[in-house]
This record gives sequence, C-alpha cells and structure tokens, in this order.
Amino acid sequence: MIINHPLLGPRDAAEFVYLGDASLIDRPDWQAEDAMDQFHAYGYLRDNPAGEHKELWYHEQGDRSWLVVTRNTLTHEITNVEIARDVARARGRDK
Amino acid sequence: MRYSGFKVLWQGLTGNKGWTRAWREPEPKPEYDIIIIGGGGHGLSTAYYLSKEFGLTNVAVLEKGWLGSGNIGRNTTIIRSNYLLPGNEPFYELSMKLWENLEQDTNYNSMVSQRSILNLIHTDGQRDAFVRRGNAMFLAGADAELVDAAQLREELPFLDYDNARFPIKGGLFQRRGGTARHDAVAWGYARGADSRGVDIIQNCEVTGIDIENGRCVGVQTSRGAIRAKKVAMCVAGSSGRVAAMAGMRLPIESHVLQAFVSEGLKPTLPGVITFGAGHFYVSQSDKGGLVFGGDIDGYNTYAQRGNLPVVEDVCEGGMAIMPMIGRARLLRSWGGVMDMSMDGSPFIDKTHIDGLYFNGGWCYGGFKATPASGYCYAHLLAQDVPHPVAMQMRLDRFMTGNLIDEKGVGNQPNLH
Amino acid sequence: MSHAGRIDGGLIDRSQEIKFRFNGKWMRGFAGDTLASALLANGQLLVGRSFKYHRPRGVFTSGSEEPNALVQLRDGAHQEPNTRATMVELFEGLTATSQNHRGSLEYDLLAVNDLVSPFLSAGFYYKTFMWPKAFWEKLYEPVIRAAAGLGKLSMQNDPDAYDKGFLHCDLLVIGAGPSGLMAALTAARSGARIILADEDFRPGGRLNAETLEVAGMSGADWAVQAVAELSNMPNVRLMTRTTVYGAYDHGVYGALERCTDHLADSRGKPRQILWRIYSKRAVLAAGATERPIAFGNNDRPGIMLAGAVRTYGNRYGVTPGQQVAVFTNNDDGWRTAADLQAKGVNVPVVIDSRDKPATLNLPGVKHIAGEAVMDTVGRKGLKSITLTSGRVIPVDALAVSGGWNPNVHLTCHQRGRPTWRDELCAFVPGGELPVGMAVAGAANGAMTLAAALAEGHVKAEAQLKDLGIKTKQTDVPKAEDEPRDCAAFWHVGESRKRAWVDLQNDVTVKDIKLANTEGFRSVELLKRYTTMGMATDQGKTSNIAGLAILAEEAGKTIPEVGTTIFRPPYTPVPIGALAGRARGKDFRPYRLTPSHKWAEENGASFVTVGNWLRAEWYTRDGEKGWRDSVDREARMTRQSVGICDVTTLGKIDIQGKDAGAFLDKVYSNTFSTLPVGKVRYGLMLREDGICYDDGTTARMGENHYVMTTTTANAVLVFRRLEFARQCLWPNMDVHLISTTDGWAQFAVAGPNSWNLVRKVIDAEYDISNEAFPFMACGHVNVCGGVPARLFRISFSGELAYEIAVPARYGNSMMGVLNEAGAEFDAVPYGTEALGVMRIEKGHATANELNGQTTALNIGLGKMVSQKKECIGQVLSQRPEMTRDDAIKLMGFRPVDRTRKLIAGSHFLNKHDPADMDHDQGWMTSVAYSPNLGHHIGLGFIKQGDTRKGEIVRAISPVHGVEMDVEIVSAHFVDPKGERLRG
Amino acid sequence: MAKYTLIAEPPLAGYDETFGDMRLVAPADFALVSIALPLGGEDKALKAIKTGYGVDLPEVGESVLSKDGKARLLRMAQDQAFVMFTYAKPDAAQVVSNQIKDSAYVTDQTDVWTALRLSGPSSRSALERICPIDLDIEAFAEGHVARTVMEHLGVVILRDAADSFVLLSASSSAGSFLHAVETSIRNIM
Repeated sequence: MIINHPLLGPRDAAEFVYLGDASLIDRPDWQAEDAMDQFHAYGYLRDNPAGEHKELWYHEQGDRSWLVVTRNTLTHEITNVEIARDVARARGRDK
Repeated sequence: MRYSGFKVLWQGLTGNKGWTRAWREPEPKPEYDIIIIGGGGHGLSTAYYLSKEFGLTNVAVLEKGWLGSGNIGRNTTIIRSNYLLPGNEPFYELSMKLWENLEQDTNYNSMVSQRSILNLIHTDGQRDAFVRRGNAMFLAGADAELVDAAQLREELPFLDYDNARFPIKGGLFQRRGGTARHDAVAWGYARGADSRGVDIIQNCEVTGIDIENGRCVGVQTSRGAIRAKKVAMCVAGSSGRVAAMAGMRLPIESHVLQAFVSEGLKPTLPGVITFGAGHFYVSQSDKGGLVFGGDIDGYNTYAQRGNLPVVEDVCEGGMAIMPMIGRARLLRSWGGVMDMSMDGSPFIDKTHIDGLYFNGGWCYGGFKATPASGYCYAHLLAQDVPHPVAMQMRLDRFMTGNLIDEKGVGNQPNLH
Repeated sequence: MSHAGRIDGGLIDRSQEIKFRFNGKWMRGFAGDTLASALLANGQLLVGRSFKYHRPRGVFTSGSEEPNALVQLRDGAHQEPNTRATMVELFEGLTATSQNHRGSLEYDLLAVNDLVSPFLSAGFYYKTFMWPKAFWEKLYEPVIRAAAGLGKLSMQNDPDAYDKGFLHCDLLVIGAGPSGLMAALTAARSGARIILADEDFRPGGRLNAETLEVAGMSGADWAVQAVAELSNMPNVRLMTRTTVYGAYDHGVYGALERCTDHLADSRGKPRQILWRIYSKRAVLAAGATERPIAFGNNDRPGIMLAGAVRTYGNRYGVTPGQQVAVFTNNDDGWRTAADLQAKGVNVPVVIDSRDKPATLNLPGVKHIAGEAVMDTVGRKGLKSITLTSGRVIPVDALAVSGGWNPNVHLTCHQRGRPTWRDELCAFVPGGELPVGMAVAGAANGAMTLAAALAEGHVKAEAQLKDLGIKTKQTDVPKAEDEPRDCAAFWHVGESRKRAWVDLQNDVTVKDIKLANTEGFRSVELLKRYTTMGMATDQGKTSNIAGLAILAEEAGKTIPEVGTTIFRPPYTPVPIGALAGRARGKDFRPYRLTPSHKWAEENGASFVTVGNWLRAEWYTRDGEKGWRDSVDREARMTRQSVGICDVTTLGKIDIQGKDAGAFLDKVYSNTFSTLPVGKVRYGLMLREDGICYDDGTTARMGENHYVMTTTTANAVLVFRRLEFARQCLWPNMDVHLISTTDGWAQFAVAGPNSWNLVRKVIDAEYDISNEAFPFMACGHVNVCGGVPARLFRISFSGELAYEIAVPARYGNSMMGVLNEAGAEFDAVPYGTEALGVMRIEKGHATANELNGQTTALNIGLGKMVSQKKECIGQVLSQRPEMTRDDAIKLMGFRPVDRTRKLIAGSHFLNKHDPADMDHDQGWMTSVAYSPNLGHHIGLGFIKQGDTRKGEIVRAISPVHGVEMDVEIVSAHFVDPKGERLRG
Repeated sequence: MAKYTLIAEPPLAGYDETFGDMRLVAPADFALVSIALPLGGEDKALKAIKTGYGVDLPEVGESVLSKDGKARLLRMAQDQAFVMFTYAKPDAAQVVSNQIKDSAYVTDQTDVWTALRLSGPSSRSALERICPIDLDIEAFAEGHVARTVMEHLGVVILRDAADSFVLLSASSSAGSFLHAVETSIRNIM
C-alpha cells in the first residue's frame, strides 16, 4: 500500500506502523462519572466498518508523525490523509 | 450412505455410479428452532453437535456462499492444544480430543494427522515461557515435550543450527498436534449434520436480524424471512458486519491473514514447525505442498487479500530457519479475514439480546478450535449455560477485567 | 540421440551447439532453445509422470502454463524441483532429471496406480483409510505422502544468493508481445518513465511464434526493431526474463527477474531479484493461453496444444512428430496445419469439430468437419487417434486447440471478477481492475494481431493522458485481422475412456461429473474436492474446460457457475527470492554495544537480546563452565565492584516546558515534582491497566528529562509517547528524540564503585555521598574533559553508579574502567550476573512484566496514582484485576537447598491434585545465588503476600521434576536496601 | 592531566573504499545535532536559525546549506530539523545551541547515527536494491532528504549532489548497514 503523506508525498505503507481506529484520539475524561464505562468502550469496542474507516498510522520510518488515514476496508482505497495532531486539536484535545 | 474401504472397492468395480450426494440442497423452511448464521467450519460443527449430542435437528445453517467457504476453507490446517492460560487451554484440549475421534465419529476421513507441532526456542526467556506453557498443558491433561538443540538436530537435521541469526536453543513439542484436511472437516460435519436432518442452505445471505421487544425472533435473508427461537451468529471474519445488524459493537477488528502453499514436493517436513524469532510456521500437506504462514498484515480490512511486505516477511522467516526451502516455489497465496479480538481470545456467549448468541473472535486460531467451538456453542444453545471449558469466553470480560491475553500485548488486536 | 525432431528455420542460433543431459543421457541443442524444444529436437517425447496415476507425459505447451514437462533442474544443492522445461533456457552442461516416478521414467513402478484408477476416483480418500484409527499416521498417510508430491528438494541449504529492489515508473507494461511492445513504444516516445517486463528471454511474445507480418516484415523482425528502439531510450527499462507475478494495492507490482538461471553458474551474483515496482499506471498485455479439449486418453506424449506445436515449429525449428494431426474447434488451430506444412511436416488431417468449411485452403491436408477425436493409442508416444466416427488415423503427434483464454490473472488480484464473452468462448477482464491498470491485446480479448497492436497503442495513450502526459503521434503498424472464430466445444462426449481436464493432477471428466453428483456444485467445492486447478500450473490450461463441464452437468451456463479467483503469484516464485538477502546471519541486522570490541577481546560470550548482542559473561582462564564465570562476576560485584555495559536500555531525550506534566500522564507515578539533578523509578501502564514498561527517568534540567526504557520496549515506548504527545495531549510543548545509540552507558556496582568512579571522573566534580546521594544525577566530565552523565542508580542493590559517555568513547571507557578498577579486582559482568543480582534483589524484568501482570501483582500497586490522570489508571481498577486473591510476586527457595529451581514450574498447594483448577501460580525467574549458596527464584502465587513461610510444591512435568519450595520475600539480599545508600 | 584518556572510535571510522565508478566513505568528524522547535516559539526559533545560519529552514523533506556552506540544515519533521556539520569535539549540541541563541531544544545526535557517503555514476543503481524511495533526480532532487527503511534498518538518505548520497543509520547497527550497502554495490558490479 501507498500512503500519501500530507507533507512528504506518497510513501510505502511499510514505513508506517498501524494502530487502529482513529477514535483512539478521543480518550475519555478520567474524572467522568461513568469513566469506567467510557474507558471500556474507548479501549475495547470498535465500529469495525466494512467500508470507509478512519484509522491511525505512525510514520515510524519517516517523520514520526501520527496520521489519520481514511481508507476503505473493502477496497483499500485511501481517500484522505491528515496529520493526527491537527485532527486531535480540531477535536478539542488540549494539554 | 456409510463410507468405507469396501464401499470404495465396490463402487470402483461398478463404475463409481452408485455414489450419492453428500448433502441435500433444501429450501428454507419458514421457521426453525435454531438458525446458525454461517456455514463455515464452526457453524457446521455446531449444527453437527446440536443434532448428534443434543438431539436438536430442527436447525438451519444459513451460508452466504458455498458450504465451507468461511475460514475453514482458507487456513494452514494446524491442530494443536498448546495454550497457556486457564481460559483457553482446557478448551483447546477438549478440541484436540474431539479431533482424535473425528473421523470415526463423522464417518469421513478428514486426515487428522498427529505428526506433531514444534515451537522453536531461541532465548532463555523464551524457554522459561515455554516451560511454563508446557507445564500448563500438562495441568490441563495435554501433552508437551521439551527438547534441547542436540535432540532437535537429530530429529530435524535441516534446520539452520550453525549459521542462524537467532540461534536455536531447543523447542517445545506437542506430539499430538499436527494437521487436518481443512475442507474435509467442513464436509464431514456437513454430511453428518445433514444426515440427521439439519438444513444446510447455501447461497442464502442473512441481510437482517429481526428483533422484537428485545428478543431475537428470526432473520431476513436473500431468500426471504426465516423465523427462529434462537439465532446463533457464527461468522468469524464477518462478525462486525453481522453483529451490526443487531446494533452491536464488538471488541473485534477484522484483519487479513495471508497463507501460502508451495508446489508439491516429495516428503520434506515431518510435522508442523513454528519459528520463535520470526513470523513463520510451516507443515507439509499430504499432497506435498509446504503450507505456511506468518503474521497478519496488520490493518483493518475485509478484503481477502494482503500485501507484499508480509509475504516477504514470512519467506524471510522460512529461509532463516530452513534455508533448504529456497528453491521451493511459492505456488499460491490467499487471505482470510480474521476476527481479531481485543485480547486475542474468542467468544462463545449469549448477547444482551434474548435469543441471540455469538460465536467469534477466533483471531487466527479458529481452525484448531472447530470441534470444541461447535461442541461448546451447541451446549450453550441447547442448555443456555456455557460449557465448563468455555466459561471465560465471555463478551463482558473486558468490563470485568478477566482478560485471556496469551501473548500479553493488550487491547490492540493486530498485535495478537 | 539424433536431432530427430529438428526441422528448418526458427530463431535459434545453429552456430552455437549446446550439450546437456537429461536423465543422465547427453543430448544436443542450440542457443535459443528451451529445454523443452531441445528435448523434442532430440526425439525425447516422454519427459515426466503425472501426479496421481503416474501416466507417461510429454511436453504439452511452450510456455509457463506447462502442466506436464516438469523436471528437476541441476543437481546437488542446486537441484530445483518442478521446473518447467518450457521455460528453461538451454545452457552448456545443463542437467535435468524427470521426477515423480519410482524406478526409471520409462518403467515407473507407481504406474500401477493407473491400473487401479477405478478405486482412486475424486475424493476416494475421504471415504476410507479410517480403520483402524492408529493406522492413518503409521501406514496410510506415509504411503500416500511418499507417492504424492512431485520433485525433490535437495534438503541442502540453497547455495545461491538472491536480491531485491525497488523500481518506480509512470507506466508499467506487462508483457512484450505485440500489444505490450506497441504500448511501450507509444508511451516511451512521450518521454514518460516506462518499465516493460516479459517473462520470456526473447521479447515479442506470439510474434516470435507466428508467421504473421507486421508493417510488411515478419512479426519477429518487427519485435527486434521495436526492442532496439526501446533499448536506446534512457526513460525505458526493458526487463526480459522478468515475470510480473502479482498486483498489489495502489499500483505496487511484484516482479521476479531471473538473472542467472540461464547460465551454468551464477558466479556469486544474485540468482534472482525480487522487484517491487511502484507504478503510477500499468498496461497489462499478458496475452492469452490456449486450452485443450478433453477426449479419451488425451494425455499421451505427442499430444500438444496447437499453438505450442506452432511455436516449436516457427521459433525453435522443432516438430514433435512427422505425421501431425490437428484437432480444433476454432480457426486458429488451422494455422498450425498451415505452418507445419510450410515447414515440410506432414499434416495428414485437420479434424474440426465445427460443421463448417475449411478455414484455410491447405492442399494435401484432409479436412474432417463435425467430428472429434475420441481416443488415442500409444502409451509412451502417440501412435494413432480414433475419431468419433470410429476411423483410426495413424499419427505420431496431435495438435489440439480448444480456443484461447485471455490471461486475466493479474486483473483478479484485487477485486476484479472476469466476465464471460460468448463470441470468444472465454472470460475477459471485468469488474474492478487493480487501481491504475488497463488491459490491452489478447489479455483483453483483442484476439487478432491488428487489434492487439491497436489496443496497445490506445491504452498506453489513455493511461498517459490520465497522468497529464501528452503522447506524440505514433502510427500503429499494419497487420492483419486473422480469422478467430471459435466454437464452445469442451469435451468429446462420445469418449468412453478417461478424458483428462487437469493433466498434472489427473482430474478427468468423470471426476467432475462425480463431484457434481455428490453435491460439490460450486466451482470452489469442485476445485477442492477434485483438486482441479490446484497443481503447479494453477489450472491455466484446465480451469475453463472444467467449469464448462460442470456447467453442462448442472444445466447452467458458464457465467452462472462462475469462475475461481486468481491470486498471486501468476507463476510460482522461489521462496528464496521472496526472502532475498534475509537469511542466515543476515536475517536481521545486528546491534552491537559500544564496548563490543573490548568484550570480544576479553573472553565474552554473547547473547542475542532482540537485535542486540550483549556480553552474557566473561570467561577467565580455568573456568570450566558458564556458571563459574557468572558466579564469580556476581560474587565479585557484591564484594568489590563490577562493570556492565547497559547501553541497550532505551534512552529518550524529553524536552519542553510541559515535559514534566507529560511524564505524569504517561507514567503511573509523578515526575513533575522531581527536582533537577534527581532520578526516579517510573512504572508505565498500558491503557488496559497492565504493566507495560519500567525504568528510571532523570531530570537533567528544568525542561529536560532523560527517560530510560527496557531494552525490548525502547522502540515501542517511543511510539506510544509520540502517540500521547501528538494525539492525546497535542498542545503540550514536549519534544522527543531517541538517544539510545548516542550514549555508551556503564553500570559500576559494588562497595568499591565510588572508589572506582572517583578515579575516572574529573576532580572538580564533587560526588561525595552528600553532594551526590542515592538517586542523584548530573553532568560531569571524565578522563580529562570528556562530557559524561552520571546517575547514582542501582539495579544490583549495591552502591552503584551509571556513567554515560558519547558512544564513540564507549569501547575506550570500558577499558579505562577495568584498568582503573584493577586495584579493586573489578570485574566486567554480563547479562547473566546482572540477572542473578536482580533476582537476589527481587526486581521484576521481562519474565515478570510479561504483559499479563498488573502493578498490584508485582507489588507496586501504590505507584498507580489516583490523584492525577495517567494512562491505564481507570481500567486498572476493574474488579477482576483488583481481586483479593490476586497473584503476587514473591521469592522462593527450595526446601532442600541443594535443589535447582526451574523457571516455568507451576505452584500447587501441598496436597492438591495437579490440574488447572488448583494451579496457584508459576515461577518466573530462577538463578543460583553465589552470595546465598543456593538456588533462588521469583514467581507469582495467589495471595503470596500473606503466605510467607508456607511450603508449596513447584512442579515441572516437562522436566518430570517436583519439589517443595518455601514462599519468602522477593528481596533475598539486603532487604532493607542499606547498601545502595552507601 | 587526567590519568586516563578516552579514545574516540566511531563505528566505521576511516572507512573509504572504491568500487568501480563508486566510492563509499565514512566521513570523518561528522557531527549531527537535532533542533526541536518549541510549541508556540516556532517563529522565534526560525528567526534565530535564519540569523545563525543565514538561511531559512527548508520544507520538510528538504535540506539547505548554511550561508557559509559549513553546515547543512535538514528539515526532518514539522517541528524537527537536523544540523549536519564537520566537527570533532563531543559538544556539538552546544555549538548549535549557541548558533541559534538557545531558541530551540537541541540534542546531540552525532553518536546516535553513523554516516556513509555513496557517490559515483552507479550509486543510484546500487541503492535501488535497498532504498524504497524513488531516487530519480526529478523526484528526489539535490538537497532532498528522507527517512525510510532499508534492510530492516531506519535510514536517513540525503542527496547532496547529482550522484552522491549521504546515508545515516543507527550507530549500533552500522556494521550491518555497511554490509547491506556493500552487498548492493557488489550485486550490481
């Protein structure tokens, strides 16, 4: 597979390490009332869609950036690649 | 029709004209006691044991494609019960015992061949872990044999003992491990279940799960609605898709595992060999092909195909431990979609919806589990209590923290 | 043997004679021959035996689809089983042997299988061999295995080298036949980067096998001209002997280049190269494969595909016989008759299954229309054929044409499913092609020469246009649209005898019918039950006929029955090539510690730890075994001082205003409050609450920490920290960079460690106990101004320091420390003594932090702060992970102190049975303690913290050993930790 | 005067071989320092770099020579750059920190990496065997830099002239990487 890195251009997926669903960015609040339930869902339950999937890849043999890749799990077609840090900020994550 | 050597001789003498079909091709009935979604190995064995052990025959197996087209049709055929944890090992040992009687039980030669499975040891730490595992196997009534490098050299002279990057320090054998002819396992179960009255309905895709007042009452299919008292999901690889029909999210990701077979060769390998410092395991089929595999590709996918880096990684592992296979050619590759669970272990459980049951999360270990999976699922479906050896294979174990994490890599499916 | 089959003409070089051996017999061929053409030239029709019935077989095709002519090429360790004689270029001294027979090729004892074939019908083995149970592994299976298989591996290490590589191009053209050459020419003239690959050693494809003209010259000459032009263009890479075998995601193709297979000796160069080709676009011009017709005894030597007969005649100047009949269901078969006749070979008859006039007017050739061949005679070489009319015609060869199948294989490697075209009686590419691929020529169903050339041009132009590259005007050369009518005629129903569909695996028409009767009605089930298409040729010549027969039996059309899926590789690829250089010591790189050279010179043995090599112990004169060395090292360290290279621990430089706050998140304990100049032990959890890694982290400055990780987890921890930094807390000012390899780090441990360290640290640095207490850290200079880092930390439990110097000084530093330590009898120690001392101190390492244990289990439950947010904190509180009867890390010692403990033993209470329900835990690590004089162990046992002094059984059934052990504190030596505070 | 003296022994010190039209060298006194741009302090740091080296930090994936030609600045990631220069003493990080007026976080990377320079007309063909990056001059021009993986090792590749490539790999595995490059060279000769 080829991942079109937003800064570096197309690079072989072999340079990257896969983590999983991009929802892993949305780590729950540890002090929430139902923190245990939220962390259970965060840590364990997945949509696992047959189709478009937003997922986290780490460019370990590259610029060390985490990317959010939108890829179809039926065709492997990649339609979008974003810098995960930007995505995390856009989703309101802070310090 | 009962199969036997005599029958083969008689049919041979009379022009092979008297063979009858191995199973019916029934039309679906409007209602069943139990519907099993998925006519792969686990679905068929569930149907078989339901009919044989629990006398339940008003059962339908619904298969989207052809029978046996699940992962029973695409695996590396290994059977073993060399697990570590109490949540797993007794289950796989039950499976092994069922394998050992499978052919007589089903009257079908599935070529269960207990030619042994070996895990190679390359470091002291690995040896400690394998001793722990071997001893756990003993505690569960299985067999295990620890050997050193000298013993291995005698038994398997073709491994690279002298120039290996990761020196071979010994191994753990399970002599009762081995292989089985995967397709024949499905056919044997199908024939056995069919002959007892189970309807195996091919080309029948489930398109919806009917839930009324919190209770599952049947399914929608490409061949119409079918009602049932109990609906049993058994679609490892597609669990996410089918469970979504019931609005469920699962602790499972779908990943592809590639497997490979070489051109046919005269006898080369005695049993199954697993490389402990790379990703490679191999056996030789009765037809002579080296059947081998390695790691999953590592990204979520429902496509039954993988990519080149994993092919290379697997072959590198092969050449690293047995450089005599360099001139053997890889003939065919295929990819199976695996239910990779969050701790690498499976589920056989009721769901939170009455009448809806779940069997899945087999990762890449589903083939060897086929008999016990069917047996325990049948037990659960028939009696509504889990079989003792499958007690821990619960869907809620991540809520309670009762993990069954053999590899100790945590809640990241592609690491298991 | 004479040149019995050699006739005039061809593209061989008759001035270069080549000698080769087949089954020990010397034969002669010419440069440009394949082994198959040379065997035919020598009159060697019988070349192998079939898989199941051991039927005599001859060359059947002229290409990579060959099912029959498989040989063991070369000898000794170079022996290469199952090699297609049709693809082997002849070289001087070539040695080949036939395979899959017991006894000689001519008199194969296993041919008895053919006589009992009625009992060996499809799937017979599933129905028998079940009794008695134990006989399967002992008797039936060994017999079956010995009879099965094809060629033999030498069982010796592959002596050849392999290589890999990466190529990039705008357009990859697969196949250098007419459409491929035309596509390449069109694209290349535009200046785009082109790769043109073909499996043959001579580009041209069917142009070399036919007598058709292109642009007024012979097809072969036109190909030479095209190749010459392409070879001179810097933007073109022309790769012959290169099979593009797989289409992977996003335009990546796998290709195998055979570099030295056509030479007698690879002379140390890579035998083959596995190329990964990154293409922006591709044109598949893989041509088509002819298929046979099934009729009684259609597998005899001398029966060959009609196109192959033409290839042998036109390209190699060889004929399989002197009286060659043609049996066809299509127009193309007629060209074989015409070409042979033109070469002076007698073609007595063309049998055309179609009831229509002759396609070509060939005087002297009898045209029998509307009939078919029903049976043949001649066990080791064809003698006659019998027609459906009963007429017997004596011939010594038969050319069969059942029509042509487009080579759609690569179009199916992703999601493509071929579609049926009735007028071609064949599947053509359909569905979704691999991204960026277009198909041209016969592979796409453009079956005539003119059409193939035109399509190559058009597809290349379209592909480049897609990339925004304009093509220059290129004219498509003139060629003819030869007749290609074909009938849907698959097997001869009148045949009573076995009619082969899959030649190699011995699948006959009857087997397919039986499978259908027994309910194996999907193509996939048929394939699996009968093994059709599962042989080394992957059914290239058999699949379609098999499908057609199944469809006929089931009363369906071929498209209704469907097709099986093609998967990579297109043709088999050696495992050695897929592994490339990664074998033996080159399987994975070595990482060496900075003091590796010194260790080598000082008696070290090395152990692999991941990719690292570490000194496990240093043998001194007079030491008989490793225990002598390890005991001495551990003892001397505790008595005086020892030195150990601990560079392999991961080091991560963490800088930024939020570095402390960041560490609080990723460690279970707090680091933001750590003063500058201090070190703290840190425990890291996974998000699921399980222990992940541990190590010490030092605060070197206000905004600067140096983290150490375990050796095994260095890369993984870095990855997780980057995840936390970028995805979880993206607005922290934190920066990470690995410095693992940058610093050579040495533990100096033991009561004399201060004395030793003092000698190498420059005098201006005060390292007194007051100025530099336990858990202090700082920058110092050593040996006269070399910058270093000093940490007062201890893994051994002794007074100890770790000194880090820039790695370039590491080897020298090891020497200096040992030299300076000589007055204290300092010893270098390796990983084994390190392990002994950490077990004596009860420190958990990989065996304890195995990914399954919690902080509670290892006795560090209190380190998981509940006052601040950290990874793993919430899920670590799940009920099953906080049970009162959880396992706890404890020490163990044998009741009989002379006994040796075994890591991996399980614990059982005194009188409990040995089963899983009563399992109490397991021993994780053991060592002989030279300081205590007996074995000690660490292990996990249920509620261990409340059971000190209890005796339990430690059993290791895999060793047949059981013994009583006492549960004790895990801190065997200096439990109060007084020594390390000095 | 200290009693003990440390000798610097970088892994491939002194390596210099010629293979046909190619030359493979381990450059002497090679120094490498990383610069991390503080979050929120990027502008200040970039300005200081411009002042210190006389050039702007280039885009990610590119490098540039300092105005005096003595140092090369390689942009490795959005917030990270390497400074490559010739310098023998073990305090290279301080040199860079001084040059950029302590405006960014620096870490000495000199001993983390080992450098090799492969030059000559056939060097691209040799690298084709191990380097997944497209080294066509149009795709990977002079000054371009990429971090990638070769023979299971992380490698930074920099094109410092049309036919010349600098390869950085981890110093602990420098021997294995050298072996990989030498094998690539021999395999094309």
